[in-house]
Amino acid sequence: MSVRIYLAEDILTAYLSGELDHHVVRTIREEIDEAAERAHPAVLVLDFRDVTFMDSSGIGLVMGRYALMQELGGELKIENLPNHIKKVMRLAGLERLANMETGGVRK
Amino acid sequence: MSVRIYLAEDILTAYLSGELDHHVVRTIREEIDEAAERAHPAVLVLDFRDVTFMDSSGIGLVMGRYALMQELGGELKIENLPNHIKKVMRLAGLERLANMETGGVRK
Amino acid sequence: MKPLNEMKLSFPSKSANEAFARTAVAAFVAALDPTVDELTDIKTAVSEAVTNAIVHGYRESIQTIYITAAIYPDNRVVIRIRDKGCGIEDIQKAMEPLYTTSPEGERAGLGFAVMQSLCDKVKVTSRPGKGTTVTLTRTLAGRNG
Amino acid sequence: MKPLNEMKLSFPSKSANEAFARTAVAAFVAALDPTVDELTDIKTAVSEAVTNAIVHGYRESIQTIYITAAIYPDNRVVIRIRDKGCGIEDIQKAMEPLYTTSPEGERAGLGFAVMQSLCDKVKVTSRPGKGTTVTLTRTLAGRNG
Ligand SMILES: Nc1ncnc2c1ncn2[C@@H]1O[C@H](COP(=O)(O)OP(=O)(O)O)[C@@H](O)[C@H]1O
Ligand SMILES: Nc1ncnc2c1ncn2[C@@H]1O[C@H](COP(=O)(O)OP(=O)(O)O)[C@@H](O)[C@H]1O
Repeated sequence: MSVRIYLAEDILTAYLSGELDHHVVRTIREEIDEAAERAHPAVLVLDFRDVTFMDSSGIGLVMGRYALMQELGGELKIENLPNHIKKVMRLAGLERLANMETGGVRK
Repeated sequence: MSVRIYLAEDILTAYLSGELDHHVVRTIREEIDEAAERAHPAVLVLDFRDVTFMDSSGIGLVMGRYALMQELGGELKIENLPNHIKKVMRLAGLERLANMETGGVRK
Repeated sequence: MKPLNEMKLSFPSKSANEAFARTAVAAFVAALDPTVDELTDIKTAVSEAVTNAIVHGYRESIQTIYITAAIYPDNRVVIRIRDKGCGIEDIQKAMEPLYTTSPEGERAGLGFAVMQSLCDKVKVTSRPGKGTTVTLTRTLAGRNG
Repeated sequence: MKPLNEMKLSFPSKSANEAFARTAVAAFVAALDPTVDELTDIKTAVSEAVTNAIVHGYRESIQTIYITAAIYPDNRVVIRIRDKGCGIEDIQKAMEPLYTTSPEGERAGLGFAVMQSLCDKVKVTSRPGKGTTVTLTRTLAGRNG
């Protein structure tokens, strides 16, 4: 698992890749938060394109970053959810955040 | 694991694919032998292109088909050995059959 | 019904073993020729239960997690994940979506909800101070289903 | 030296479990970030030892095979494959290349030769009537090696 983080204008994008479980979420969380707290971006994008596996630890990651961006006065977007990950987000009762799947979670 | 067997003129070709171990070798052996005994080909080709794993059970398969083709008065050829399989053939002390790697085992 | 095949696995409750555990179970189930979706569902459910044993059961101390898996003639797969950790006081409450005792660890409280969505049956037995056993049952339709 | 991580696995001696066993061991070793070649070597050696337990140890009757694997701080992987089968009378002879007691099964007599080529050390202990333990040791150079 790895995360690559890019800042372009005021958009911070975190490209996640590999298997997203409790073990790897810890370090990924720290890397993203450090970058976000430094940059204070208007938008934080979590890009799931290359995530090959995800359990509910990934949902915790999303919810935690959502809270962080609220605190920083910015916005969180979720992009490129593979089908198997949409399934976990949806099955886990996240229908109410269904706009994730079309690109954004707004405050 | 599977084997697809084609007869063209007097050449019988068995395309092996998947993981070649003791478990699958039993059925594969039967399928090849049945086709060979029916066709009495001049040449039996074992094509390893799509074999993703092989242990010494695969060597047993080769040696057994070699014996069979000797019996039938034909020839055995080994084709398209992936590197990991060359390694098992070579490591297992089959240097003396090294011409396998360039295409043929002659009687 | 007697299982056609079964396996037992044990390993220390290190978070690095979450990936190992779900991959090993998937490799065991692979003999049934499951679809990619079925295999992903099983891996995900196992990952939830193993993570719970590590995070909640053993509270990040390193002890042993036990897994058994069995395949039955009707294509049913039964997977048991067991810890000898702290146990659960109120199982019904623990299984409620969004309920978690580790919000600071950014647990979403959705582990059991995910297991229930992805399996046909999730059975939890637990004794406070003794440990917890989660039994996941899933019948595979397989490639012809 | 104490292992950094270890696992125990047991399963019935069905030939369908040869693939499961080598995949499970590979998943365990994967945490060391081995090269593809190293992983293939380990899978192949494990496959040989497990096949021997099934074919020779238990002579195709269905009993239990036990595997343990451990990872040490020096990147050493130690894998033990154990059966409670017929045992080996003369281990030295059994390990000679091309020696086999099952030519009718088209065994090539090269299982031990392959294990020895692919591992740093192969230790065999056996008691006739009691069973056989094969211990495979391989140190991984890994991606920086
Ligand atoms: N193996 C376990 N041992 C002890 N408590 C557990 C175990 N599994 C789950 N729990 C309890 O059940 C709660 C809900 O679990 P779950 O739905 O998986 O959500 P989460 O893991 O995100 O907290 C946990 O917060 C914990 O209190
Ligand atoms: N686990 C075992 N139990 C009993 N005998 C064994 C075991 N493993 C190996 N042997 C004996 O050692 C011989 C050589 O084994 P090996 O080199 O793997 O070749 P092969 O499996 O092709 O016969 C076997 O034919 C068998 O007689």
